[in-house]
Amino acid sequence: MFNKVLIANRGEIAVRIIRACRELGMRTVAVYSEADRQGLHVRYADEAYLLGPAPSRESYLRSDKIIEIALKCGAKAIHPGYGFLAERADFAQDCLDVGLAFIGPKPSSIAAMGDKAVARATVAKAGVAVVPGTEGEGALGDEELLSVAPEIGFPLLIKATAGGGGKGMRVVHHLEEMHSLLHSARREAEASFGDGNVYLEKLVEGARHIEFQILADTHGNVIHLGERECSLQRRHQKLLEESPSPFISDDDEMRQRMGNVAVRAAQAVGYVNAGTIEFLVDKDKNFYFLEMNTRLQVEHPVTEMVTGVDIVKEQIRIARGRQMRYSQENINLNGWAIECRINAEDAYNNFLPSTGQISHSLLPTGPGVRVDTGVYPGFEISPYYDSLISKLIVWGETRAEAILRMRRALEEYKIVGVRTNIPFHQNLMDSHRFMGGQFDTRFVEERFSMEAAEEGKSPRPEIAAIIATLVAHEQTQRAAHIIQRNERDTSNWKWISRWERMQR
Amino acid sequence: MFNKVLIANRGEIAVRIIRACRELGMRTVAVYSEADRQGLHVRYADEAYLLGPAPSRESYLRSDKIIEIALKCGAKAIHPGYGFLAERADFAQDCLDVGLAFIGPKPSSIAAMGDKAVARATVAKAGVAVVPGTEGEGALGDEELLSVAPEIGFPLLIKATAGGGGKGMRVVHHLEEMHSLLHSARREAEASFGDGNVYLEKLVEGARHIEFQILADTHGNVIHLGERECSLQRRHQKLLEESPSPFISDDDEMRQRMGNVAVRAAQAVGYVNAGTIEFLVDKDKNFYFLEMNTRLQVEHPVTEMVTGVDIVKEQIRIARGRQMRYSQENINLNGWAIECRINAEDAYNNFLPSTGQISHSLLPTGPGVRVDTGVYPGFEISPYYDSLISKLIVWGETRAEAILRMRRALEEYKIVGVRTNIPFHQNLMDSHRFMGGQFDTRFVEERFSMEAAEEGKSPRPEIAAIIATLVAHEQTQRAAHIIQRNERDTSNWKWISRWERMQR
Amino acid sequence: MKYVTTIGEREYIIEIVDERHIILDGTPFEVDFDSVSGQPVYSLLLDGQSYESFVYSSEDGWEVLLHGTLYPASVEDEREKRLRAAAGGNIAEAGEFYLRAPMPGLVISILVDEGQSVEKGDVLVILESMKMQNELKSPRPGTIARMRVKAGDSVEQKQTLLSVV
Amino acid sequence: MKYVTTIGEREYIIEIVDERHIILDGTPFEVDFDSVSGQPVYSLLLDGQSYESFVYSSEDGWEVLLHGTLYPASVEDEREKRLRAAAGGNIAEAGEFYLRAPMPGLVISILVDEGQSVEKGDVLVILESMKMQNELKSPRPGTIARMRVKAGDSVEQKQTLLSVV
Repeated sequence: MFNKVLIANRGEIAVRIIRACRELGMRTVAVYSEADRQGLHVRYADEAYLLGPAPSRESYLRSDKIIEIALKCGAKAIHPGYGFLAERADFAQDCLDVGLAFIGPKPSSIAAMGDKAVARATVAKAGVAVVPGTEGEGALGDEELLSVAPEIGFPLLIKATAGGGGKGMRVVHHLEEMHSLLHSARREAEASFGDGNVYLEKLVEGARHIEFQILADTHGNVIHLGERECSLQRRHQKLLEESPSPFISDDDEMRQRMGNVAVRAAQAVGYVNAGTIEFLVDKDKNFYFLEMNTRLQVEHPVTEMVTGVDIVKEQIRIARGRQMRYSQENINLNGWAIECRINAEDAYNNFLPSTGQISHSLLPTGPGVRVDTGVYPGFEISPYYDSLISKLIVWGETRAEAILRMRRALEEYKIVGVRTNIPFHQNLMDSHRFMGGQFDTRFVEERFSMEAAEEGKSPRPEIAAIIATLVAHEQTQRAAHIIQRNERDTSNWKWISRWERMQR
Repeated sequence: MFNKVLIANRGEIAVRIIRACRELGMRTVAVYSEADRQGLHVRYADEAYLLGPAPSRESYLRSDKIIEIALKCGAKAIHPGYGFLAERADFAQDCLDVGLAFIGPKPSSIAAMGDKAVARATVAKAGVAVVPGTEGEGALGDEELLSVAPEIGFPLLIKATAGGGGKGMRVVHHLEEMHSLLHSARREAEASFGDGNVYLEKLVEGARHIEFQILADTHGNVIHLGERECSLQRRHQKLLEESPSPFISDDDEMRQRMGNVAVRAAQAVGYVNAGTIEFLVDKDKNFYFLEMNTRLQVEHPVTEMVTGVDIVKEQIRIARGRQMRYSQENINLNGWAIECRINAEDAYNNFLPSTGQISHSLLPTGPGVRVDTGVYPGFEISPYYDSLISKLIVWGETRAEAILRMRRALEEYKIVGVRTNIPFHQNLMDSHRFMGGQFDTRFVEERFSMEAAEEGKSPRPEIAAIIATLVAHEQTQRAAHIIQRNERDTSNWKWISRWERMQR
Repeated sequence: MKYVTTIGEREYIIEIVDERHIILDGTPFEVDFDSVSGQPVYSLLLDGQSYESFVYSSEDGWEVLLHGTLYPASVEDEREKRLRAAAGGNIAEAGEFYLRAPMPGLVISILVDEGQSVEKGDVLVILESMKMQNELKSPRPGTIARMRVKAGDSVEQKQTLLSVV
Repeated sequence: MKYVTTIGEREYIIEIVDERHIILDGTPFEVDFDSVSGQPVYSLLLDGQSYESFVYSSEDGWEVLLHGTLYPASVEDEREKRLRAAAGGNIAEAGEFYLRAPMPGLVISILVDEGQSVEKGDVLVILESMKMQNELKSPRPGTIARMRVKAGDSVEQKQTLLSVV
């Protein structure tokens, strides 16, 4: 049984995994690119080794180098986190071949589920309903895809065969635009996964994206930890997740039915360790298998908050050949959890990525608040990796309490140095459709706008005007070098801090 | 029913209460001294009003001014937090007299329990065992106390009648030293509470300090939320609390027996709202009533973590005349919670208070970690108030998991600008007696030393030597203005940050 | 000192009397205004009401982020205002617009040619950063000039890509 | 550059070869050493082992706080060491000790008089701060000189209270 783990990832998820290992008394090994020398995962790990230059292909995607480091430093297991090498069957196989435990499923399961087309065929055989789309192997050429498209019908989705997280994904409304969209989708897929293959899938409109967390051990036990509501997305990127789903809420019969199907889908590929079955659910509560993510999910914390299960620790126990500590009967969803993905994206400028050094930050704390992050004041947000700064997770006895708690946490959260999407989440928390649980996967893009959201609120332009004026006035005074003497004590340090700013 | 609350406190507890109000949709009013303009409670509240100069007597103890502000701004209730005016019956009465709800017990209960002597007499009448000590009213003169001392027997404790938190408390081993100790105890009590009265109490040696959290509503319901282990103290200041107590652990029969006594003690004074019954427990599991704290406790979060009850929100519901949402049957202790009090005290210099501006801080985050704090980078730790910087609370499925989690959280926690007692807690977490739950109220002072604790560990002096040398080397180079050119990219920002430091 | 501050259509006349007092459109207020830790985060106490906001300086003035709402504001003292009135109209509007890279990235494709006329909102350039493809649009109608980059170039933040006249 | 670094009884010979390499008592190591956010918190990678510590400068050198253990260290380059050897012994030890207030506070009482001789560890002054009474002790035997304060005085951090010769 291993007790030294190499974490083949960066950012918040590397930190999350290091913490789990720490708390299990295991030694941890971080790997990092030249852009991440100051990353928290490097600081928190027992050992850290340089992979190479900043670009992923020269660092976090260098499976050969990662395995070489693991062997050299005596790590006996590798946790891939999510993204990068997490769903690469060949990497998992390479680990096993050199005697390293891979903290994740068998290569065969990754392969089976990793190719979405094969995945759909497999689970369909197991009697699980799937969304209409291209059957057979996923490596169809543009001509084939263009010819089969009308049979599936529009609108439809182009999705990356190796994909996930919306990378290389496109919506097609008419055959005319499909050719150029195929082109850009393949390009993005190539850039993201080094694999430009794509496939087609019917777009179920007004659909919700609801996924089930699966845990399976090597002793044949397979359970689900209930659902996560993931319908709030922008450009197929999840922005907010919650558990339970307000759409299922207390319909336990539906939860168990979907959960059992999810378990069956996992069993269809002899699944082991943690995984997630994604469903599309239409308004009549019909649900279709969408895909299986054969890895830890970004949004796993909401499930941890309501079930009390530490999913990462359970992954490690399973990889060590232990039995799961839970059976289906132990799993109850207690209260309500919501996660907001805090991204370095300018909510007021078309969500353009924002880079730079975080000069100051104030985290929300207190009861029922959890933050998972890999950044801190002084850390540089680089353009090389995704824009996730942190995950803000809250728990409440009810959904209402969770929303109120998230509101105060978002208002408390201060990040200086980069623009973030915190204002987007604040407006979302105030939107009546969100509060009512009335949304589908298109809601954010089609029925939600920052402007409209903000009109709803009682605006305070006069306060903003006063603040802007005071700042401008202060600046003018500084420029004029007016440093008043004999200030009252209370405002002395005010002048001092201005003076400090002048020195910067 | 009120929906605007004035919080008559500062620091982490004011922030804690503001958050609870926020999450209940109530407006919040902060009050602050000239030293606290930048306090988080001022920033987070909807309104904030200046009380006066930094010293407590001119600000947070100005009950008249606080009530005046409440009436002026239309607040309908006052939450006193802990310390300051929290246990002043006259203040509670003044609030009621002008029609303000006091979020706490009735003035009569505060008075009855506030004077420890009366308190002991009251609960003794209710058949609760008390620790031998001075009977009658607590306002005895030095001569009387000196004459009665031998009857109680040595060692004994001098405690402030108006006291709490170890202020004005002294241990007396011989009659000879008692006179001077009385003197200093009265002086400290006077300084802390504006009341120099003290009383005597038998010192039960090898005793544990275990307290029970009480909740009582205006509908006659009184319940307990289980115990907190508070034996780890230094100079009668609690340093670490946990729930459950490892001494009671799974002895549910004892827990219920003590809980029932606690409930009876509270009922003896017609108690309403949140309160705490403190017991001394000897090694044979005999327990004596020590005192009742008629307020919210610093350490309330450990109870919240294991019961799932938000005690502050429940306080507010009770003050609004609602029924408690819990009955005794609903209360179960789930898992294990530990709180470390992070103080601005130099663990390596006799725990001397450390003041200054916090220039940088990195909070521990992730699963099972809660931080309650009122400070942030840029905030000035002043000498005017107590040295509590923050409360670090962790939850684990077991005590072992909680300890491992606290270890990693303490290692992650970085506070720059003041010295803290974090290293003390780190050594405590590593001590075998703590891990084994083998400690009493004298453990920290008599059987624990930083030096001894550190000898136990595998020391890394050579690593420290290398680090010291590299820092000294760097400083020498800076002094010599050696700024090398054509550095490799990876180390450029290293030079930049050095340059920045040079400019400071 | 008297200022005219504009947010949206509305103009506010704000006089700063001293450290502690201002007059907003004729109504006096007590203020306690302070930056937090020397950061562009400001705490305002206005007659006891507590507000906290980010303040960013922007091309045409300031942006105030308050309770999850962004207020673009322009602040002028009376002298400036008279000057601008004299100059007549907003020069920026009439002048040449330079499209600058909002962040470092790779130019995936350029959808316009020099001399081509564009409408407000037309996509000019696709820039890839953080694995996302971002569309850079024209803020106003005009004609494309000074093409400074080509597809495949990697660009620095704020680097000029092209201009619209 | 070669240094002699002392921790407790033990002396370490540490040669800094370049940015990336050092030699500790003859054994070469690869190092990557960096301060975190320009703070006195340092991250050291030593042949891949990751350490993080606070480093404080103290009267007689440095204090390194590593994994909850404090290591007082003195660092000298060889030249300094030779000089000190020549001078003979530690001057600080022999010289006058100034008792300074470790934090702002109120002098509650002074337990010694000028000219009085004290032992190491004797309590000299009681200083109240943060509602706690703190005993300030003598670091070595000697005689009390230069009484600068009296009971009831409030003192600033680092203010000299008295001296021991």
